[in-house]
Amino acid sequence: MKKTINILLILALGVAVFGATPGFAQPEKVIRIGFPGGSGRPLSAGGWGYVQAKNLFEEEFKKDGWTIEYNYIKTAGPGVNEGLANNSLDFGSHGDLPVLSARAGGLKIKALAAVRGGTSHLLVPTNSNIRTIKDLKGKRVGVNVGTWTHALLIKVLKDNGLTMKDIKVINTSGTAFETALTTGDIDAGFGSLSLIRSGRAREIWTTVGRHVRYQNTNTFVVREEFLKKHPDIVKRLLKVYVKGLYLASLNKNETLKFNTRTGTALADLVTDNGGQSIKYLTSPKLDGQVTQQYKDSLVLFKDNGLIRKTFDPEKDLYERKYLDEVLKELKLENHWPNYDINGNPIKK
Amino acid sequence: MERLGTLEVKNLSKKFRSRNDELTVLNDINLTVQPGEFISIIGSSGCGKTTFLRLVVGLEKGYEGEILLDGQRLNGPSLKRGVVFQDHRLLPWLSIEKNVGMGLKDAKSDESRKAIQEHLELVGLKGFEKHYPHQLSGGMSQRAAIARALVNRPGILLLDEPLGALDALTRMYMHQELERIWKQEKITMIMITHDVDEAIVLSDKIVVMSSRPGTIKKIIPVPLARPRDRASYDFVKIKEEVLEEFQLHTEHPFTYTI
Amino acid sequence: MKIQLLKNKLTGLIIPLVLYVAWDLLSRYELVPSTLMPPPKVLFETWWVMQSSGELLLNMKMSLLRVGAGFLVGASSGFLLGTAMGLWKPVEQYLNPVFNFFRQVPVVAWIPFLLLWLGIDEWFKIVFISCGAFIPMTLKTYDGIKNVPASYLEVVRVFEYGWFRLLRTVIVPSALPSIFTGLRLSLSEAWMLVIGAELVAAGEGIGNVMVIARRLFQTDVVLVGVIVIAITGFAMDRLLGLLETRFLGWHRTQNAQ
Amino acid sequence: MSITTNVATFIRTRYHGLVSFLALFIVWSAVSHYELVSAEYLPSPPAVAKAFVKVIKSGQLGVSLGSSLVRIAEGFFIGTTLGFLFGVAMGVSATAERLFAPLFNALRQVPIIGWIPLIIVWCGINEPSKISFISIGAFFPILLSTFEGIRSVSKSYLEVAQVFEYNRIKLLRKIVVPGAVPNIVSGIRLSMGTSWLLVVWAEINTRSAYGIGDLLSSAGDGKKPDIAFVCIIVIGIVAFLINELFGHLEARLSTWRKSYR
Repeated sequence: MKKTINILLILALGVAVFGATPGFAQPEKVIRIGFPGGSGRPLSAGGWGYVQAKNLFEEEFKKDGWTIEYNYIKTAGPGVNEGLANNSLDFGSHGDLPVLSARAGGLKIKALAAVRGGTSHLLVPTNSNIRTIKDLKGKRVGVNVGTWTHALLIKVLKDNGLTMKDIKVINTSGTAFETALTTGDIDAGFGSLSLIRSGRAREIWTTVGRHVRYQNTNTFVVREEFLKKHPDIVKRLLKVYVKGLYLASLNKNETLKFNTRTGTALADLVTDNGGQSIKYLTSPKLDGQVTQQYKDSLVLFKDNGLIRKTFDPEKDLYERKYLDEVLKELKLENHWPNYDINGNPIKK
Repeated sequence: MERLGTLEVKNLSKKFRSRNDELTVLNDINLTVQPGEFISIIGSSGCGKTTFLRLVVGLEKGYEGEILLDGQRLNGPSLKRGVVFQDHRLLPWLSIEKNVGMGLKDAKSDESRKAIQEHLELVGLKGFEKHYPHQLSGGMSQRAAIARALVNRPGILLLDEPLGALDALTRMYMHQELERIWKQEKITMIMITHDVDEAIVLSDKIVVMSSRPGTIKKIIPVPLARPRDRASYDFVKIKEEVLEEFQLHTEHPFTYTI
Repeated sequence: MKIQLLKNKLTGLIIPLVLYVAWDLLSRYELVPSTLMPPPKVLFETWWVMQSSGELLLNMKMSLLRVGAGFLVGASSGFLLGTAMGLWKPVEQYLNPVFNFFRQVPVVAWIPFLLLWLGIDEWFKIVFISCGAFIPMTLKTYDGIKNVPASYLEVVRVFEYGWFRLLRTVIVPSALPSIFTGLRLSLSEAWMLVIGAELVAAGEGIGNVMVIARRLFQTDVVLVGVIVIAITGFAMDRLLGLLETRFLGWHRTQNAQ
Repeated sequence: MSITTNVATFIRTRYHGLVSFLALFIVWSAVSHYELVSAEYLPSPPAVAKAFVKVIKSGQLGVSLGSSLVRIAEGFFIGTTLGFLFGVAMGVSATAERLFAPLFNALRQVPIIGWIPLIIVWCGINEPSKISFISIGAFFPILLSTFEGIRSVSKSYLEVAQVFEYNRIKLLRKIVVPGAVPNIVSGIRLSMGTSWLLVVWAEINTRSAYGIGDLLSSAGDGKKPDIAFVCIIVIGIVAFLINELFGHLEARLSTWRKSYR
């Protein structure tokens, strides 16, 4: 009996030592960047796609031993927040609701730059009799809670005199959303063009061609602790990033081509963003378009109970110092104009 | 209701079959018990006395020969035979009153209520109607079990070492009680026991069994006046006679359980 | 004697108290990010806001309704199958192996199929909870009936009972302690699974409140949710425990002896 | 005994069960053959068999199962070690019991799944969160069974030891822990069963690259019901094996107890 116990103990110890080490080891000299992402996509959309495809970060940091880790978090923006909160991510690039709710919830992050131009489409099953947003009343709407489309739904409903209380919210995400829409478990929800192209859904509303306030305005954020510890790394990273955006802005076609690697068809990318200027899409500036939209969003979110404490983004969120320095060093201060709340360039 | 209670056992044999073996437990038992008689069956452990009792109760099936109760062949258990087991087997979730009433068809009728009350009085448990078995001592539980066995007025009461689990003093007290009940109810009783004294104190006849296979070695009558005096010369003489049976016929003298 | 008892009780409060103070200090001075571990004061406030807005009650009601339905369906069908297998040999012979096989598969593994077959609505949740509640109930009922002491059955055979009376006076009461254990296990399983079901596929309910709070980065709400489900689970178990003492007084005292 | 007689005995003793399984299989085959339920909802037996071969050949099953088992081993080890230590401490020392019992009793009330959202917030969705989750699940059964096991060691044995003037360590080693072993082993069995269930929960709720729960849920999402079915069967078999294995261990380590009784 004693022997059996001894053997068991040794076995257990062995397994634990062998297994536990890789699980908990905290890597050093790794820059971990998190993106909302579905099924392990290799690339992000927009200017980010260009930076990633050209391995700009990797090349910059190779010489001093830093590695880059891109994480596509399946639980989207809220998942990125969790990663930042428990120190498994250093940077994130996610939408208005996740960034603002994180900051409102006390997550110590700073916004370094803007990432613009996210689009979405309000879909219903092909044979549905829902034609307009007003028809959504009492219907079951799939919502990826905590992401920017959640916020978008609130805005769209508000425009039509409805609130979230008028619909039945079903928390669904990613592939689960597509399945639920096709099986009829939900009556509507925000999704991508691919569902329409495969004939499984019909669009009743889209952000394309609409006022920019309906589009997703992401921010590129960094954990405050990381910023304090490695301000130089943050600045270098931002510099490479801005350089990448500059290159992307010079070549719209190449950028779009890189973006198809996310799994989205070129035609869909053109439909979604083709109508917008590449300069707007790549501008990192935390200008009036961003700040005014975020200010409005904060009020909206507070009213809808998505955040419970409001705050001043100018003081608590934006960190413009690095971007300004980088733009100056790269002599790109005037490459991108400042945009106003309507997405129009402000002439100096 | 008239009580009969004549038990006739003729050429009774019982075999147990296991996969490969056949074991004869009882062989050629012949016994007649008259109404109102008190019979003890005594024998070393494993002699088949419990099997015999279970056959008479009807809990054991399949035998050769005949067991007749008032001339009728036995077929399964019946209310005509009461039984008291060594462990009292009172149901722990029923009050004493309800336990005693278990054998009655309609325990709620006035008639039944009366019968239960009478029998509780008979065994000296008046006032314990609402108690639960776990609140009773061993002797009291066994008395409740006797009341339960008697309440439907069976013709014959079978007792399987009913006092085996009690301490010596309680047991002697229960001997008096059992005798009193037997006299009062005028019922045939067949008791299995290990205890020679107990058998002589209570019985009209003592059936001595030998083991493997169980057969009746001898039937010893006890023609003593009641109540019996354990110290009397006649008592001791009968005791010696019973013990002699064991001495002579047991292959392993050290397995006595007297 | 009394002082000693009081002292013993107070010792039990030391660690929770130390933890509480440590928690309060750590979160107040931001040694542990309050985003991960909000200070107790915040939790009380959050609880109060959720309580007074009716949000908590509404969602608890939904979860409890689901547990009620799932538990009712699961436990009663478990009781029936357990009874059938315990009483009838053929049922036992044919169904017990199949039951034993299926009970090995954790209910959670069926989620993808249940979602596929039943959608993400109430049906899924109730069936899911029922499946979970069904298993311990079947097992314990079956056990209880199988373990009715043979000695009691013999007593009753002498009394020539019909099957109904047999069931009522001997089998059911004797199996009752085991059946009660089954009920308690089944209820705690149901309570766990309702949270699980609400985490997987939302609608209203306390599990859903936690999912949404998690996604909106409201850790305090998540923590309040954890505490509330713990207290509710505890309360439900105690309630069944009270019922048990009431109905099975004989069993308790007998065992205590 | 020869193999044929073994098989014959097996069939004779399990006859009824085999009939039921056969019946179930026939119903399943018939339903999918006549497409009473679409293959999307209920894959046919041959499809499941094919999927089985496919996931084995591609190594998907092996890798998934392996990852899950490593996770279990880690979480199980952490949980049971802590549970055992606290259990011994609380069993041996009344002070330790008074100190910790109220805390653990309170924590125990949280249904294990209720920890998921909190653990995700605390530890993210990677390995640490899965392992913490399994550890919590494995902790309580061992804690309770060790504690109860030690408490059930009869006072009379302790008196025997007192007569022999054993010191504390010797008392623990010779009397208390061996006396508690059967309880502890049944606790381990319970913990192990729970761990297996929890790894599937954890993987379904947090999703990682590998793991049997991940394979299951991605097959479920991706409309590959045949692979999902394979996963369910494998999960069931592993649960069964764990139960049997630890059941044997429990029986072996408790023999003295039975014969003693």
